Amino acid sequence: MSHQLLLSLLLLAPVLGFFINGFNFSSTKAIAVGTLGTLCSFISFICSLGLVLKLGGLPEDQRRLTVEFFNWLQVADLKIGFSFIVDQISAVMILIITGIGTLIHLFSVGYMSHDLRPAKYFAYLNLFLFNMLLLVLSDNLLLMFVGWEGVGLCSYLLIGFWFSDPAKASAGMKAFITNRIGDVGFLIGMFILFFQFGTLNFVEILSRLPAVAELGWTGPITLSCLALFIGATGKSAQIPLYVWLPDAMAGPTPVSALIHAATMVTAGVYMIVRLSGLFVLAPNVMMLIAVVGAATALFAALIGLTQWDIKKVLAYSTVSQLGYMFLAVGVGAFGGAMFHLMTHAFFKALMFLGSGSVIHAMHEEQDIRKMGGLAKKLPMTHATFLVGWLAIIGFPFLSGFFSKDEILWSVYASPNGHPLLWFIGVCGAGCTAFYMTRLMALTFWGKSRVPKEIHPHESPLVMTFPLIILAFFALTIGWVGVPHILASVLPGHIPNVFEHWLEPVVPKLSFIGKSSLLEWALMGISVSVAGLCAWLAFDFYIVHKERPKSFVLKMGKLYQFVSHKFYVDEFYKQRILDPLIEGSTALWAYVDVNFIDRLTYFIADFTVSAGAGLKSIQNGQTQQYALYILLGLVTTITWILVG
Amino acid sequence: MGSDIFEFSINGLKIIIIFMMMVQIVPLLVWVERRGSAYIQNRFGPNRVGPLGLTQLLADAVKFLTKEEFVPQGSYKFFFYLAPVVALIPAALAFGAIPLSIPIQVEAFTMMGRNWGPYTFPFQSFELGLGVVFVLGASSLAAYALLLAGYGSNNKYSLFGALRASAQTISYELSMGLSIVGVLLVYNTFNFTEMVAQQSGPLAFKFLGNDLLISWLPNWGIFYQPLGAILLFAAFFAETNRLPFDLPEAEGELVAGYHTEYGGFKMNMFYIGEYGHMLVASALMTTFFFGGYTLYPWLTPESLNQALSSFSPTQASLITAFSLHLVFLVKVLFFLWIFIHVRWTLPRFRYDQLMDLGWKTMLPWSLVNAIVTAVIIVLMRSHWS
Amino acid sequence: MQNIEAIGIGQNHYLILSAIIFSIGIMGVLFRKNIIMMLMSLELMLNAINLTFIAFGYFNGNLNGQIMVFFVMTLAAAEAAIGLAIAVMIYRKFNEVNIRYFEQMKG
Amino acid sequence: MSTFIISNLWFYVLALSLIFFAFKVVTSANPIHSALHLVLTMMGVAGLFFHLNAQFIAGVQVIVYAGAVMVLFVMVLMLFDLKHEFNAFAKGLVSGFLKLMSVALVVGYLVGVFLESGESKGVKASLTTSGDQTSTQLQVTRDLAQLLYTKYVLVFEVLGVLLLVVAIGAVAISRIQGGTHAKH
Repeated sequence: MSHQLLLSLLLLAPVLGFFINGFNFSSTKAIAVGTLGTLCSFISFICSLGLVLKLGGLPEDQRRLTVEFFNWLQVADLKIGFSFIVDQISAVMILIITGIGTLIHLFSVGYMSHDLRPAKYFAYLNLFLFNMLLLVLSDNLLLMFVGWEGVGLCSYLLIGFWFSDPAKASAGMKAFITNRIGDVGFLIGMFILFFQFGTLNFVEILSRLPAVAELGWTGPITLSCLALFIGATGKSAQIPLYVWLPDAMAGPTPVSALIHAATMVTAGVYMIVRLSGLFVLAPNVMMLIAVVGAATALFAALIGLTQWDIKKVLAYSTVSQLGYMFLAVGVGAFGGAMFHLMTHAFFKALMFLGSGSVIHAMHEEQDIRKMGGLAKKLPMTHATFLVGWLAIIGFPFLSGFFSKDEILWSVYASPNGHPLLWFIGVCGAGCTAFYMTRLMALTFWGKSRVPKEIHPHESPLVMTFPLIILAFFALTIGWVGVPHILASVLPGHIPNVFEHWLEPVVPKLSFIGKSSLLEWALMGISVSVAGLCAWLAFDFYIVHKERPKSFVLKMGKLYQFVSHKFYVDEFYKQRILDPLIEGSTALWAYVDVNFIDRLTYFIADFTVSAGAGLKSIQNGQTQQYALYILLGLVTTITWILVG
Repeated sequence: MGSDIFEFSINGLKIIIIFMMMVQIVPLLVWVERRGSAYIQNRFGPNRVGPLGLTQLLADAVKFLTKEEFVPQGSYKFFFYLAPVVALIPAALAFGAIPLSIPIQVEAFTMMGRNWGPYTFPFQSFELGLGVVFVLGASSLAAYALLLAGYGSNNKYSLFGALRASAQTISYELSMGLSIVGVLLVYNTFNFTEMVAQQSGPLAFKFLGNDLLISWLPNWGIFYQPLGAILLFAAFFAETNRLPFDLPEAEGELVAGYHTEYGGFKMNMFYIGEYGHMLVASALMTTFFFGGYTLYPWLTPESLNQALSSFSPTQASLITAFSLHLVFLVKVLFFLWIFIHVRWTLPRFRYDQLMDLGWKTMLPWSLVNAIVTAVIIVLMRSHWS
Repeated sequence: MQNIEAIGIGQNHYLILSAIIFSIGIMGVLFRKNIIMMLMSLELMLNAINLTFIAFGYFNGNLNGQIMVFFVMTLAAAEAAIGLAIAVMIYRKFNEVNIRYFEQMKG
Repeated sequence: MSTFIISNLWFYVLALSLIFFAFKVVTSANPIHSALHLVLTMMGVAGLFFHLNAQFIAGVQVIVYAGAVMVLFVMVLMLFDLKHEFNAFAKGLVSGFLKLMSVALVVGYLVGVFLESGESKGVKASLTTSGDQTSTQLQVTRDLAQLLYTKYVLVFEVLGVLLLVVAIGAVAISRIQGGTHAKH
């Protein structure tokens, strides 16, 4: 099977799924529709596997499969082709997308079984898959932007899936608009790049890059990177534009799992990694990215401590993990960021689906204060959730440990890293450990606070099977990218396959002059901090239940401040939205009413009066006509004689 | 009008004489009419005043002159007085254009110490190249007299009479014009004298290539245009509002038509106008169809010249002119008698019959006549000439 | 009446005369309110035009002028007929023959 | 010499009377008066034609114009019994002045153009052969007929059709029983 055919099939399957489901929107047979959706996503998974294997077969330096379908746009020297590229980075991404996508499709067959419009749900899901693949596989920025927008659209459609509930609908709107704001940045970045390099094709841009890095803030590369980064923050929910992600939990849980944990939010990171050659030449922007990433990580983790909704907690944890990825990218550890992206995708999707099955069991109840002691009632979900929990807090030898530790070490050690950033990272890791243990304790362990009328039951196999697979990967995926320091210690030299895989495409970080002893020390510190916080949370919520209350009293206003998400939403509303609205109403009241309306009224009145004036000419009096003829004659003659 | 004083004066005298001739004929015609109608209706007619009532004419003239000058109340005086005059003018003009006889040749002679060059005096008021057109023009003006009289006398009957009369004259003018076209085609000229000249010889014409000569028949127009003659004659009746067509002044319905309010001398002028038209009509008939002032076998200009060779040329031409004039007069009187005769024998047309006759029979027939004559002439001239 | 050369009377005399009559005709059309009066002044204008045609024909020595007069006359007769028919209609409807009733015919 | 004076006199008399009658046509309040004045103008014009060696046209003018068209006018006028019109002239000072001004301008231009276009062509028209007057008229008429039926025969036919159409049209118009309160 040639790679062109594979790739076209890869893209075609979700589109077909979307059209077929799309045409019978109103059908309620969840099983039939669900299986169709999952089948399509599975086909694209197989194709991506085939592609990756074919890619693997190629020699080291030519690992790139390009497919040119047709020439989409040709204006002057702007030449945009509907063409795709499969290389190391996009291979990783399509594996994650289609793999996890298929599992989530399978899970949502069960989850959406008694929903009114499953066909619509699966159609949107398939469309999302198609757009994500488009984003990831495109060989130029414009086609990526098309995917970028498509993904935004699908996230809006899926968040607001139950649009009858106004809150959910407005959440969808909020997500879409914040994304759009980010996309403006992305667009401006594209314009600057085109202006500078005359092309939007990745390969061509990277080939035309100047050798020396650009200092200062006004250079074209710096500006374009800055704009692209703003687009990334919009899409991947970083500090200024993260507000939409927590509210996006209004959508069905598998959606949150797929879109708001595994794939869409990572688009920003993927874009930066794809243009890593460009970003490296703008150190200031790299520094900015690192700072923003670290800040987001800590900030979201702090908010996560105070959340009572299970999905909100996971949402904030996603934001903070993304912060870590941006931190890694900021300091130049592109490989580490990609590795953490992959591991995070697995265990975060696992935990979201777990929370999905918990909610499913608890009949749509999401408040963890009303849960507790579910371990016995949902043994399978509890087991898989346990694995996810261990992975995320960085329990040694699990996937989370490897990737997070890699990032923390590179933050400390890399030339443009900084010990302060490392310290923030460690604090973030500590908070993560605390709120994840708090979540585990409140939902699964401890005394059951489940209200009488709800008696939770284990979800069916179709939902637990994906959980098991994800749990398996959460456990094992870490070994793909074993850091060097550990590899040397452990028996049998295990090569860092992931790094080696990405090596030709991503700029290399050099940790020269940093002793391995230092690395061991840092590793030790981060693990101990995580363990301490986990025990603390265990103690708070299981052993001494009254502790949290007293702690909250002590904290008082600070706790209120944090639990209300640092009043960011309110701040945006007062400082940005309201002035905007007032300004426009003022503009309408003053300018529109006074000037523009009056102008149009004037024109209308003028024509009417002119018409009335001219009307007298055609009043049927023949003698006047005769007079006009004569006058015409006379004027022409005088004109001729005089002229 | 002549180049010197003699010719000028002779011409002026001639115009007056001819006009007076026309005016004088009217009382004669009136008398003939009254006597004739009486004879037809087996009664005596005017015989009290003078032998056979001849001086009745004088009596009438005196009556007309002494009648009261009556002008109806509320009428338009100017139109009222203008109408009779306008009635008279067209007849006089038309009659003046018709040649009454051959022109008189006068050799050069000396008188009062100057010798006057030779003259030729045409035997009519004025010699016109396009005689026919002039006559038609003049007769078409007759309609105004009727209208003015009818409108001027502020009387409904007269207005209706006037409208009917003018409608009638206009519609019959059409067929009259067209039948005259037939005549013009035959003679190929507008000039009366040429027409008469063409009719002076024996009946001779080319027919399908061979020349036919009927010596005992004069070359009159009637033989070429029989249908034209009939149509023209009928049209003339209508033009002059003579009996079969005198609906406008039908006593029964419209009292006296447009000249109800007229009396006295104005009425007399209307009579002159009417009889003038009759005179013009009959003169035209004779000129077009009956050889005008020539009488082929006996009284032709050549034969007379031989007979009068003994006289001096001027006297000879004078005598021939007058004798031919007599011939012309006899013919005209014959037609006048027919007019009068028809008046007292035929009943009057109803107005719609009148109009139908005019538009639906006379007009088509005169068209046919004109077209047929044209076709024959083209055939004769082109094929065999 | 000999048609010897009309020394005194040139073409301009006729043209000026017809111009005057023509303008009188226009005045008639413009000033008179009675439809038939307008038709008459129109006839007056046409007569002036005929005069110019004949004058040009005579002084340029060809007969085209007279031919044109023929056509103008037929046209004038036709136009008068229709004009009078309309005037009769107007009179029958409004009992008055005035140009302002022409407005009724619009739209 | 006499004819010379007469022909000039003839022209001036006719011209002046023409202008006078034309003026009377426009200004007389009673329509019938103006109609009759128009007849007189037409006769005057016919006289001028006569002088311009277009005798046949003069005859036709009298027959057609004076004899038929004007009779039609007079008949219609009499039918309507239009008496003295009181407001015969369109009122309105400004439009009146505008009309007068424009007419005066037109006349001014025309006369100016005529006078400017070189001396009055007194040249003897080729038509007038010296022969006696009658033959020339006949000759003119024959040439006229010749021209009419060869060069302008199409126009002649078209005019025939036009007259037919007009006749039908006039009858059709006058027979319309329509109108808002038509009874049918």
